[in-house]
Amino acid sequence: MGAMNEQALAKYTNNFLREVEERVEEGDWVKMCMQCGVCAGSCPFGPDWEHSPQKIFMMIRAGKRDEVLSSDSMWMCTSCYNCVVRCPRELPITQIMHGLATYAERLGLAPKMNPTRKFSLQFWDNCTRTGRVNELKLVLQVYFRDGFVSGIGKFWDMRATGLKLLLARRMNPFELLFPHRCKDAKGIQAMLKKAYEIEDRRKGFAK
Amino acid sequence: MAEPKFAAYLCKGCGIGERIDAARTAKIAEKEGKIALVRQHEFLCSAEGVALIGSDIEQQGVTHVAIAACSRRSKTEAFQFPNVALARANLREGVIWVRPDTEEARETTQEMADDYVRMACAELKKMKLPAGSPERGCSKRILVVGGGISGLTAAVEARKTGYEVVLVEKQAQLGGWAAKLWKRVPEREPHAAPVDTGIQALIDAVTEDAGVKVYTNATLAQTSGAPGRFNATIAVESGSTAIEEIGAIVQATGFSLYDMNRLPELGAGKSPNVVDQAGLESLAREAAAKGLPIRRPSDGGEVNSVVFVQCAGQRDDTGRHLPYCSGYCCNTSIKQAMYFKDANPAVDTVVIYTDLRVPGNGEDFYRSAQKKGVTFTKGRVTGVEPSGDACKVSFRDLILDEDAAIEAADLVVLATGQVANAGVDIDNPDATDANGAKPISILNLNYRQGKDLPKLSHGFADSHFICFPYETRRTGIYAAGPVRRPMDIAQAKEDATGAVLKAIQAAENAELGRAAHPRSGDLSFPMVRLDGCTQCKRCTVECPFGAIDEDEKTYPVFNESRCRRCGTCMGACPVRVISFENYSVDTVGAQIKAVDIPDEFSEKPRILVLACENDAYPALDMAGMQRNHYSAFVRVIPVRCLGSVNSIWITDALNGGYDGVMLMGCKHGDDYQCHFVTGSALAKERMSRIDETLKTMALETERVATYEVAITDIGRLPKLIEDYARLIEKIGMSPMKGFA
Amino acid sequence: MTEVVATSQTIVVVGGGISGMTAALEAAECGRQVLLIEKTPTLGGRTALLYRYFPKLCHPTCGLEINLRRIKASRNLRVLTLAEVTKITGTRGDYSVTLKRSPRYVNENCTACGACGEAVEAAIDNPYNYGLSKMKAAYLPHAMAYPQRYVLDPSIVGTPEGAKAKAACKYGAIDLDMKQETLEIKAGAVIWATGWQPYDAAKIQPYGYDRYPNVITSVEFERLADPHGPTGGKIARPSDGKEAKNIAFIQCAGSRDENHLRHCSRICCMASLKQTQYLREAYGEAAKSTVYYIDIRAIDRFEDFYKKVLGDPGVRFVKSKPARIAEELQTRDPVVHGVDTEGYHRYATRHDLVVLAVGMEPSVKGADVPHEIVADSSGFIESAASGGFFAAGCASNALDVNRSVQSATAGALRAIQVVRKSDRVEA
Amino acid sequence: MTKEYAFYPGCSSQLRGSASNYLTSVNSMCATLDVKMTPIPDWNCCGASIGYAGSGELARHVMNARNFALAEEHLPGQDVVASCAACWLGAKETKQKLDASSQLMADTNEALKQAGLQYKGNTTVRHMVEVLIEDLGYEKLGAPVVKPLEGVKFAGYVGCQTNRPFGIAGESFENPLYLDKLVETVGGEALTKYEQKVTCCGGALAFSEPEKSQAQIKDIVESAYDQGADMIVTPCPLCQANVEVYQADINKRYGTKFAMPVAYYSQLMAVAYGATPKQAGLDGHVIKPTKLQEIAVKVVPAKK
Repeated sequence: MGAMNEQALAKYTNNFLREVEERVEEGDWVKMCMQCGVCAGSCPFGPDWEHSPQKIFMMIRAGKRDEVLSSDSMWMCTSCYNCVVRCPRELPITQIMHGLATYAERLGLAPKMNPTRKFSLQFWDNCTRTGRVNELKLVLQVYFRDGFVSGIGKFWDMRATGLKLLLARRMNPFELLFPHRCKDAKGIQAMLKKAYEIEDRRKGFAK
Repeated sequence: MAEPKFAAYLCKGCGIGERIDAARTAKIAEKEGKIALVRQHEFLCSAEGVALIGSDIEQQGVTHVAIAACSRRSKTEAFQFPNVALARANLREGVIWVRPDTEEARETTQEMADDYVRMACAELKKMKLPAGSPERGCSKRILVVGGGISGLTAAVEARKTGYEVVLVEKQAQLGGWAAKLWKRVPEREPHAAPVDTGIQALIDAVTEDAGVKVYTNATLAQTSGAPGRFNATIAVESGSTAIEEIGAIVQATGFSLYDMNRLPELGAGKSPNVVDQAGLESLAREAAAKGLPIRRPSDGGEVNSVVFVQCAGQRDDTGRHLPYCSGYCCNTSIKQAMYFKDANPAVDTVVIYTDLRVPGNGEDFYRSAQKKGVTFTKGRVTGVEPSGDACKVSFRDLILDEDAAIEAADLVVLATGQVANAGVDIDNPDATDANGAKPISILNLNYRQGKDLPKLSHGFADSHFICFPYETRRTGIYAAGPVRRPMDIAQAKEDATGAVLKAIQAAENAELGRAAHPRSGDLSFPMVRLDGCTQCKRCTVECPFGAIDEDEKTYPVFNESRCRRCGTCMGACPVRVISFENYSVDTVGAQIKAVDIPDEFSEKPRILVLACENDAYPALDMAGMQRNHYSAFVRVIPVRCLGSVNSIWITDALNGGYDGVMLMGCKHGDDYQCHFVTGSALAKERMSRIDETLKTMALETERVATYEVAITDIGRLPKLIEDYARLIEKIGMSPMKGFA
Repeated sequence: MTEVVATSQTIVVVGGGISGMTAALEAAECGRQVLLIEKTPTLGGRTALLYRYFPKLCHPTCGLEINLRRIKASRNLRVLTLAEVTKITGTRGDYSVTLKRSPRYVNENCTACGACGEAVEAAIDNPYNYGLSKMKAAYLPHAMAYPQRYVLDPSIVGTPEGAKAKAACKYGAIDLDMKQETLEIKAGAVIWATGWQPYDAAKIQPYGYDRYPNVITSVEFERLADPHGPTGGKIARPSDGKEAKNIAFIQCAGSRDENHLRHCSRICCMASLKQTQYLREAYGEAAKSTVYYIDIRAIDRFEDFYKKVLGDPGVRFVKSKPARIAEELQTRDPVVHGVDTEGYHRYATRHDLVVLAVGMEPSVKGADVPHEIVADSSGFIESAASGGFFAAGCASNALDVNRSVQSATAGALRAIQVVRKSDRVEA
Repeated sequence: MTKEYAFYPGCSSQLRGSASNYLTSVNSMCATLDVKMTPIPDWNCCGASIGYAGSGELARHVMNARNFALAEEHLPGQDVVASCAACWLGAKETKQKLDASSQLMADTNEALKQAGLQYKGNTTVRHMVEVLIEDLGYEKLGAPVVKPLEGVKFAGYVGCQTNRPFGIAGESFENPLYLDKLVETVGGEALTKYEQKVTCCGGALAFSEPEKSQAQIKDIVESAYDQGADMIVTPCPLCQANVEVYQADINKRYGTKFAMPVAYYSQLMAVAYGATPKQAGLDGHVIKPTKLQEIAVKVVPAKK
């Protein structure tokens, strides 16, 4: 990647754009943006973003590789698809945002402390381990991800909610001991392993 | 024409019969109007009523008909009698519909009707049936000036319509700019890639056609005459000259590119790697000829990065460059970026723009370029600094809101604009064009008013009219293509095709001695009594269409087929020797005199309204249709244009005891709406001088008022009239009554 | 029964708007026989419903008056209103055109005295004000209507209202027994000038045209400013008639959008710039316009007008395609949400009224033209295999008035080229 | 006759899941409507949109493709019907991508082979609501109503993923009306002017950045109150959970007094069809849907 980094620093060349086209999900749509800004205005979390999608697309064209990939903006996406249905150029913006986040993660450029990043990884890990999401484990992981003490604290804050859910039988301690799982969890592991392998091959990641 | 026989018809329909004493009005037509045959009818526009008039014309040889009914704008189909002079008294929209139906209003309304009938009869007596101009041009050949894509298109289209063409081109070859392009922007779907210019096919069509006489290396040494009988003296570089008989002219002299050397801040002239769009086209053609990719001019090196700078020296507000947008450059840069992308997608092409202007399906072309990887950056370029074989392009990125730069561009293309080749500015012959060049005349017209087409703005010979884009101020000469307005090839071809139709029309009109737009088909034409002429030159100077030349003794020489029949000359003439058969100092003068002027104790002032027939009069009509009431003291006379108003009418009116005169014309100034360009402006100016006359007559200056009105002023006009009537009431009745 | 004389030298022009009138007149004034077909009861088309033209701010009816006078004076031009073309067969120089003619229920005796209009009480939506007002069911379309003849809305025919109209007419002009008729005529060439229609703004869901009364279209705004319009020229908003002094103009409402119209409609930018000046004219210093745009497309010397508007302190430009419009519950004020992309600034701006600069689509889409033609993906006509069928004005492309007239003039010449060929064959 | 579908309930709706009561009500509703929903044997998680950081592109599609393959194998010819918005979205997106790219299809099957499966590409993906509206229609849905939900005012909260980017055919993204129509079908009062119906609840950030998602939820609930709603109704388990569960925290954060019940359309229908509170999953709420409760316990004479 080093060489590519070097090149990409040359601003307003299309190197980074090409990199995105090759390696980011739906990345070849980025060049189609006409900077109307409808996505930026449609995002429910727009106010929290450092960069709006349309601006990120511009930054990609401008070759701002590190700024884009280390940005936490993409991680704000809640997959509400408002931008996608309104975009006059029909860009799959949600997928591109996820794609950029995923790519940043693979390159290790994603903001380490971003909570959604962590949750996203935990979620995937959680659901692929057995083939099904174990909501209780997931919740606990989330609370305890920053260590035991803060975990207890958060858990304490949420105890009321948790209790209500327990009473409503929508959260169940049994899940910790006898969780839901797919019978063929093994098969799932295997097929996913293969999937990663193929994708790495296709997107030309050095293994 | 046989002994004139007059007849008047009074319609009682649409409530006229109920609102006025028709018998009395009819008697007035007989006695005062001195009309032998006067008939009343319940429903004159009915088939039966029209037949009655027809039979009178047939049986009794009636030649002059006065119809007192609705407005001259209504029932025109019904009241159409070939070879009969027609005057109309507007008793409906002009009288009963603008007056309240009350007892107290009855008398004044009646007087209004009576006067309009008097006026119609008086006008009729002075009217002659126009016979059409005796000056009949016979040539119908079309002269096309300029052999670029516009001119060639004009020539081909004229031929397809069966007209002979003479084509004059300054250069040695035909083809103009289009011949210098490698490819052009597509006109049709898919708007995906550059296409062939098609110029060669046009050149062949013209050169292989015996019906087109082509002069290359040639210019116009002189153009004299008028539609149908132009004489074009063509000077060929070799020194020979030829004279061609011409019916009408299409001027398609195109544009020069704005000189990029005026843009050193954008690197122009500092490196061969900075080119304008024409420069890139020639690079593309050379490369294509060798079957190689486009190379870097400085060293023939590979081109990896190209930057297109939009609006280079355009949309400028410093006053140093072109203030306007040339419209075609965005699509052209997109096309040129595709030259690179289609050959090698690895080349970086960046278009830096502020507003990307690709209307219509250009949007598809834009999208297609993006698909090919052309990138677009909304930014303002601040500088281009060549260093070695590369150029640094600095700009403000308007989206990222920061200063940015492209460090090493191999090629920088400046999208400079179009400067019209429109000849000399006749209003300011010493002016230089946007490139600082002193233009030489293109048409070399021997017209009294100057050698070339009048320019509209920014040096383009465009029409000022939105609804009538071909109406220039020189009848029978039509500008087409970028000489008229910045435009691309597709528009130029369409424009040239339209211009040819207008040229053909002008030639055909000339043969029939008819007027061209806006009085299309009018057979009347200005006639001058030279024995009375004082050679004051007002008519020759003021004619908006440069129709009148001067002979060696500075007598006016009228060229009817250049004339639009507005009557501005008639209005200008201090000795009143110019008139039309059916519209003259007398036809209007007689109407003014015909009005019955009550004495000054009657408290019945009379206000003369001279209303432009194109806008003010229809507005008054529509006010009537909406039943918007106004004073019964006004007497309205429609005029062809306020420019045709001769001050004698005003002074006669005032001497005759009128208490005020309102002149209603169209808006003048930069956004003028006068259909005869300068008519309303001239009237305004003339009336500013009438104050003197008023003083000598010891009359208040308020007694003559000029108004700019629009056709939509249906609400405003009645108000203006009411206000003016009140003003007259305030300053009192005219002391001149009873002397005339 | 309508009598129409047409031969293979006749040029049939379809559409009585400015393009159709121009094409017909230019051909007729070249001495050609022309039949002008109009679907509605009057000539004038869409421009007759505009208050002013850009960039001169002159009045469309001014040019209409001239064109109507040319038509009245022309011996070669015949006008057929309330007529629609249902079929065109044949080729260059030899077409057969089938017309469907709807009844006007008023014959040529009509003097436009207005008695029927006074007698009738039934009212219908006024299409000449885009339904923003009502009009009597016996009506003269508008003050400039040509032919200057009343029309009875079919809804009152066969009702007591229809009878009232008939009774009120002294001149036997009202004929309630008129029937729809079908005519077949010959023609040498056909010019298709059916013009454009505003894109259905309700389809642009985020802008809530179908939900919020104070979100209107640019064509409706023209009527609001027009003295002949529903408010007599007062710029007042629909919800409460309050003077609208703070107006948002949203560009590309439907245009340049894969979800709606893929093309750029060309006129909308200039139309909005023009409309900001209506506001200026009406409210002076109090006028506040905000133009939300992607690119301002003020081409050639229209740039001068753009510069003039840029200099108007009452007009703001925001480079943004607004994301959505919300409505304040109490005031019913529209609130425009989006991001100014020049430097990324979010806004949520309240306005009195929002005017959507709606896109232009062909009134008759290529696929619906009753003849074999080539049209682009937007439905604009490019050409016809039969060779003697031409498009003019906005049936051929998204054009402003000036360019439409050029296109129509060119179309007239092409048609003449066809019929003069057929003279020859017949001569 | 009985309509049969391959059911893809999804993780949250499964037994003991956070939306288990949704499943309960769906089952009850389907029983009444004579719709047979057979769960896809050994179905797996769709990966959901939030899983992106770990999943990448292919793995996500493979997860969904596995369910398709299982459905093809065990429930041939039956549409795969998801009741969860996220599952439906994920599955439908995969379906589209695979249909569009033979490359992706091949890669996917190469991976599936590891689990001894193959996807032939015959699956059709539907949402429970599509089945109701398109296969049965409002009329059929209205027929079994024995306890019309008279006098209850519902704010129809559609949320994001049931609505965008695919949505229900014929509905607009900004103002879908089917939920209101469903409410009216079962005799309830639909607050059609409720303008938060497609606002995002911020589900994806509910755990990671609660303050952000709760700001969203506040608007959603507040405007339901403004409209005079008795409860919110939704088709999405994630929306339901977020909007209901966090009201207490929102009250803490903003000093509001929210206690707005949030029910599933399926619960409305079950109750209207005469289900017991338990059958309709009314016991699964943190904020009790009292009005539904009251109607559910009412005894009405059985329909003749």
